[in-house]
Amino acid sequence: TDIRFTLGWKTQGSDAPFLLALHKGYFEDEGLNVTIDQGEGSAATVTRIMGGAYDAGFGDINAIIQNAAARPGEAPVMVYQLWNRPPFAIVTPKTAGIEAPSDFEGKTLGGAQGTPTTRLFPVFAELNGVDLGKVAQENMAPNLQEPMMIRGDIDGAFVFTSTSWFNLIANRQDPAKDFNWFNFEDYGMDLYSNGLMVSRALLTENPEAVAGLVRAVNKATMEVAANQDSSVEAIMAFDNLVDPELERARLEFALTNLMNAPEVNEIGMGDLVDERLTRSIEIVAKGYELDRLPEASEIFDRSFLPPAEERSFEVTIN
Amino acid sequence: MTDTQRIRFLSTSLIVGFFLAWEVLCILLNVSDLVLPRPSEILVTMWTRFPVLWPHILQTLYSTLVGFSLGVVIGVTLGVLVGTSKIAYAVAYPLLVGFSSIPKVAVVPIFVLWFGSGTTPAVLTAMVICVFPIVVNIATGLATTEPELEDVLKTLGASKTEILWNVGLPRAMPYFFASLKVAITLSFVGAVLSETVASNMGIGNVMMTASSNFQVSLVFAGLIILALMGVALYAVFSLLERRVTGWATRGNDIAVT
Amino acid sequence: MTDTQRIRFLSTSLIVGFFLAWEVLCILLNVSDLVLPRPSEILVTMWTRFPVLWPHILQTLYSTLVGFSLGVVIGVTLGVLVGTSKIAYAVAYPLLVGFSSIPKVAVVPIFVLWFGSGTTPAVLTAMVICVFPIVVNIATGLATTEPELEDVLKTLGASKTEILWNVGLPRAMPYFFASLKVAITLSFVGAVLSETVASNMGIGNVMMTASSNFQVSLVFAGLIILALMGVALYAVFSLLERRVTGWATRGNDIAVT
Amino acid sequence: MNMSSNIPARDAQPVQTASVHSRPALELQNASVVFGSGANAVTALTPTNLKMERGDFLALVGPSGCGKSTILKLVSNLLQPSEGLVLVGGKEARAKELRIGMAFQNPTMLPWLTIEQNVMMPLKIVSPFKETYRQDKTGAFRDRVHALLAQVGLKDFAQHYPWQLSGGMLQRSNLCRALVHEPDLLLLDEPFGALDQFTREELWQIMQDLYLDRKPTVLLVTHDLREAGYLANRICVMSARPGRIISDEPVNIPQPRDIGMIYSPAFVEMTQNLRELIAQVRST
Amino acid sequence: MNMSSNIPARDAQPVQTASVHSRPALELQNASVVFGSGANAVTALTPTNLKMERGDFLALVGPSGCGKSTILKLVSNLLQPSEGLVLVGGKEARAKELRIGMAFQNPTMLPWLTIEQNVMMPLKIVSPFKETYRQDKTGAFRDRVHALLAQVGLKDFAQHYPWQLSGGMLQRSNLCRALVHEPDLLLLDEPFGALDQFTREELWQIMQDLYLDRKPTVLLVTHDLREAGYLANRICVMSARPGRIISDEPVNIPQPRDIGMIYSPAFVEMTQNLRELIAQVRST
Ligand SMILES: Nc1ncnc2c1ncn2[C@@H]1O[C@H](COP(=O)(O)OP(=O)(O)OP(=O)(O)O)[C@@H](O)[C@H]1O
Ligand SMILES: Nc1ncnc2c1ncn2[C@@H]1O[C@H](COP(=O)(O)OP(=O)(O)OP(=O)(O)O)[C@@H](O)[C@H]1O
Ligand SMILES: [Mg+2]
Ligand SMILES: [Mg+2]
Repeated sequence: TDIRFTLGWKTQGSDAPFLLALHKGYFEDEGLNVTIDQGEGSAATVTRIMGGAYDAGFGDINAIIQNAAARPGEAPVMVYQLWNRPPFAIVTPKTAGIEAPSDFEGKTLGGAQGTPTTRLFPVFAELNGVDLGKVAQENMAPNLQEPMMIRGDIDGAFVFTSTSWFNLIANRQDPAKDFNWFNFEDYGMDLYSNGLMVSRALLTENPEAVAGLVRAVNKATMEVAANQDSSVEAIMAFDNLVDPELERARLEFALTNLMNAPEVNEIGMGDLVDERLTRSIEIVAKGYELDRLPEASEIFDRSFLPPAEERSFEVTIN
Repeated sequence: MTDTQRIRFLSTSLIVGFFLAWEVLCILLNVSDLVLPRPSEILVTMWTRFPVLWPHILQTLYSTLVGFSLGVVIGVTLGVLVGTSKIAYAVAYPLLVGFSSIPKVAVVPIFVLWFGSGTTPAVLTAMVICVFPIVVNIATGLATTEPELEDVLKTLGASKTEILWNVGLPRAMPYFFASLKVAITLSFVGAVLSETVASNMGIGNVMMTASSNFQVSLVFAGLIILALMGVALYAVFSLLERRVTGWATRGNDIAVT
Repeated sequence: MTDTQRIRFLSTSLIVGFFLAWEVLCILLNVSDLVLPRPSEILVTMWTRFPVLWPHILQTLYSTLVGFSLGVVIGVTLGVLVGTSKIAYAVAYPLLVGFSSIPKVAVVPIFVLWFGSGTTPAVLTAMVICVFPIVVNIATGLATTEPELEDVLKTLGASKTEILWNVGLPRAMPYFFASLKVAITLSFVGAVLSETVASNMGIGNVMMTASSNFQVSLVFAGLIILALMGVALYAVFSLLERRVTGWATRGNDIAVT
Repeated sequence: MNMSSNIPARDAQPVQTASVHSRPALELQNASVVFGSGANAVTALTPTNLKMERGDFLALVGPSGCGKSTILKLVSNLLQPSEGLVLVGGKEARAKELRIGMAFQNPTMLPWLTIEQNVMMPLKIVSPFKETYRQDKTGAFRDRVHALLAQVGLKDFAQHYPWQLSGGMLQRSNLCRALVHEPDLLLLDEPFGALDQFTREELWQIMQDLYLDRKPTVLLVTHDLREAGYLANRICVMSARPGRIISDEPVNIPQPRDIGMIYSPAFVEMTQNLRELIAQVRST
Repeated sequence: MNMSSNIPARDAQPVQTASVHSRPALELQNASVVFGSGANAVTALTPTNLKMERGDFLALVGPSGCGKSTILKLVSNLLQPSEGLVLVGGKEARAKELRIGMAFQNPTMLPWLTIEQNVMMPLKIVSPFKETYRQDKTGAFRDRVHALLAQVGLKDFAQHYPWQLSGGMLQRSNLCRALVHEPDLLLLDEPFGALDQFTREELWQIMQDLYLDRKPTVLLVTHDLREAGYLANRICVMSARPGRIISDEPVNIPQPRDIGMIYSPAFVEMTQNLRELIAQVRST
């Protein structure tokens, strides 16, 4: 079976599960002919699949929620949740003097319009008692956020931790020492984020393929968690443009900060907890002003997951 | 008279037909409105969201027009230089061609870092993007001026500037107006591009927000508004063109008919 | 001979001077290489990463050239239609102007939705982006053809097609070549644009990857490569132009000198 | 006396029957031309009647701006009459019933073609030549063009571009272009204007030979009464703008005519008479 | 006998001293022109010497393509000689020492300007007119242009565009443009070529009056020997390409001359002699 697969963004270390599976032929083993393309944003993965150009992809579950609300029965379905924790965060330079959410008032924050972090900020504000009217917001392209923050044009940025952390390093900053990170999960918004999603059509017409896809990705994920050397090799084989050291660091960041959660130890990699998903659907609905709350079952389908023992996740960094 | 009326009628109906075909094809092929919304949907969106869109429209129009005007001034100046001096030709052309081959989307961030976000980078982008077509056409217009026409002034001992003003530039007008049509559309593209990269206002910003919210019909409403603004400005230039370069299209409004 | 040599020398040194000035200004003003890297840094990056860049260069060149060729064919065809038929003029022009005022960056995702990512949308973008300048210039060239020249063929009872081939098109050649210069640079922009949005290959993809990792000097290496490719193709057309439209620029290679 | 009615059909087209010949080659029926409208209207030609039989050689003389070129443009269908009818070979001008060769007053050579290519253009466009243009353009057609160019003294300039030629040379190539495709109807608008007397007389003789050889219908606009008298078998005089034909006289001198003839008393008297006629019209 | 040496300075420029007058208005010293190079080289003018005093009226006749227009272009600095010197008013042509008025062989009116604007162009460019052009262009200059246009019979066509005029009308406006700024040196390239005999003779008279009134230096290219004889006080004959001046004769008839004179036996004899001279050159 031919599967057209889209990544969430340009090649990144955190894409290792898919690239490894491709590199090592796990997809072929499942009888799948997978072609992987780089993406234009983890939300756009959803549109790309809905538009019919792709069958599966690596994308944001919150974007599925959003689309499922507007077009029930059309949105793709998450079949393997990879990032148990959300990468959404607000980063501020220490010099801006923002220590608590209330300090955002009177400051200017910047971000790309429509990225989940930006869009969910109102919920963040409400949950943490920030007066939205007193926070100025600037729109800008993602690759301008860190430079403009460093220049002092904005006091903080709506970011993905896994991206911004390394952007700051690339901009010769020390992300740990000189910046404050407001991770959304620490402020009452324990959302899920990226995972493997497939189109409705593939799900209904070819469940075999979906199962194979999930098996292959699961196998690769386990391997990635255990051995980053081969992961980096797979990444470089896919795209020799990227900096292997940087992507290894990014992969390690994703493994430890986004994928490795206590919850995963209980339910295994790939699965999620329905109550938490329902809760996050409410958060997303509020942030995006959705007029319908989709059911958790519209969003996630766990029926393709391999047995739990094959999904026990343990990260060893080497 | 009846002839122009007939043409006007035909063209209007063909343009309307284009949109109808779009509508019908979308329905027949069952195209998802995520991929390509139907014109009727777009129209509805445009109508209902118009009050919200209006200030953005003005903002984009403003940036575009300011940038375009600056671009025309610079373009004509450079075009004259390139068209009249071999050295300028040999130096400026490669640089200009090189610069024009660069996607402006890569340049906008630099503008933003230098001048902050908002109107300034939009104006600048609208400006730089429209210079090249003007330069090329002015320069070509000057270079292809019939020597005989210049001779008329040369025998009178006219200076190069006088020849330029009295022969070169009038002769290059058809070229100039052709380039204006391209330039104004590029200016729109430039301004909008910059707005998508860094701005809180403007159609570009609206489209960016809309597209990240999957409000595809709002994105298309933005596109249609841009298209309409482009056509409106084109119409203005067309009018001007007919007045200024009537001598070149005399008799036959359009060549072979 | 010595004159052309002098000009070549002067222009080369001025272009080199441009890059030197860039280098020096960056050092003097202490511009961060994250904002604007120095040419020397870019050169080093270009040199060391060349083996990696090479296949991407080929990919971009390929998409651009294919798209450009298709664009030229379509552009000339449409230009002839618009330039020779009042109805086509009244119908196609507004549609084309409207379409051209739309930023192509908004169109690429639609292409991707239709055709998937990769070479196809890049070729398509390179194609659609370069059609308009060609149409405008061909149409203007045809519309400004001196009726006296057409009369020569009309008295012979020539058909409209014969007049077009023997008078209209040759007469429009200077316009055509002017538009080609603009069109080729736009084609590059289009292909790269599409690659940044949806492709695993090409200079656009390189630049996007580099810029999202803040490898600024690699981004600029990409830009310089694009500029060089643009200049190279421009040079090809220039040569062709000199052969084909020598009659229009006769005597004075460039108008007033 | 009009000499044209009993001219034999030319051999090249033996199929043409008497019925074809009974139709005049050219007929203007109350044809008038007004440029512009309203206050800016310029009447270039008041309603004019003119009839030419096949094989006629008519010279049209008249003051500058009286509408001579306008008549030629009517006949070659570059202009439509504002009123009246223009019939060529018995059909409306636009039908292109006759093969037309026209030498424009202002030699409009296509600037991107060499003189050779310019002169060859009619062979590319006009049947029956165009059918074999591809094969013959480097063979028979090229030779024909070169022969013509040599006749008018331009054999060294075939490969030159129009802007490399002098005014008179352009005019001569212009004439070649009008003749190259052996037209049935020749429209010549001051084809010898920019030439010195000797070149001019040489070309007159060439022209006369050509005419007597193939007997096309010729309409010649000229300012030179001797030229008219030497070449034509009919001379029409037009009044000043708005133009009108005020005299239409046959030239009763047998052809071929000797060039020395133009100094003969009879000839001088004829031109003198014409001169006076024109002078009269001018003064009224 | 050369009549030009004792012509008084014209009133408009009383400052000019005898020393200025001792310098000839025009001098070609072994000036030659070769177009192109190598095998394609065309010699338009073999080394030529020519000298004109101020106030001279020289007519240049010669076969088509012999280099007449080339000489005019040399003098007006549109061409540089391949070899030799071209002095105008004692200085190199490019110094523009004299105010030049030129009527091109091919009337090159600027197509985007009306006839009035075209004719007014020299006043916009040439000192001392250009200094007051802004004020005068709708007043004194306009009147001057209209007066000139009226003189050549074009008063109704001031607001027309060039393409709305007939060939002869264009040539007349071309002449107006050459005269409007009262040039010191008039270069006329077949200015009456496309005109009928009567219009032509009228313009000859106007031309003669103008010459006698202001005594500019005039270099007239023409194919009409009577025109040369009637207007000029010196006639130069050129040989065929590559051109060379083979005869330089004064016209010993006092000015002003009557138009009827061109039919006088003495005049006819003079032109006949010239004719024979040219015929001789051609046959060699
Ligand atoms: N396109 C046009 N628009 C307006 N008026 C025109 C146009 N063409 C010619 N005319 C006018 O028509 C009249 C006749 O012009 P035409 O060219 O027939 O003259 P002609 O007899 O050939 O004169 P000439 O001997 O000077 O060539 C002129 O008064 C001219 O101004
Ligand atoms: N730009 C040019 N390039 C090449 N050859 C040229 C150019 N201009 C003129 N010639 C050649 O120079 C020669 C003289 O040309 P010129 O125009 O002086 O002739 P002329 O005496 O004015 O002839 P005519 O009476 O026909 O106008 C001609 O043989 C012509 O072919
Ligand atoms: Mg005429
Ligand atoms: Mg000449």
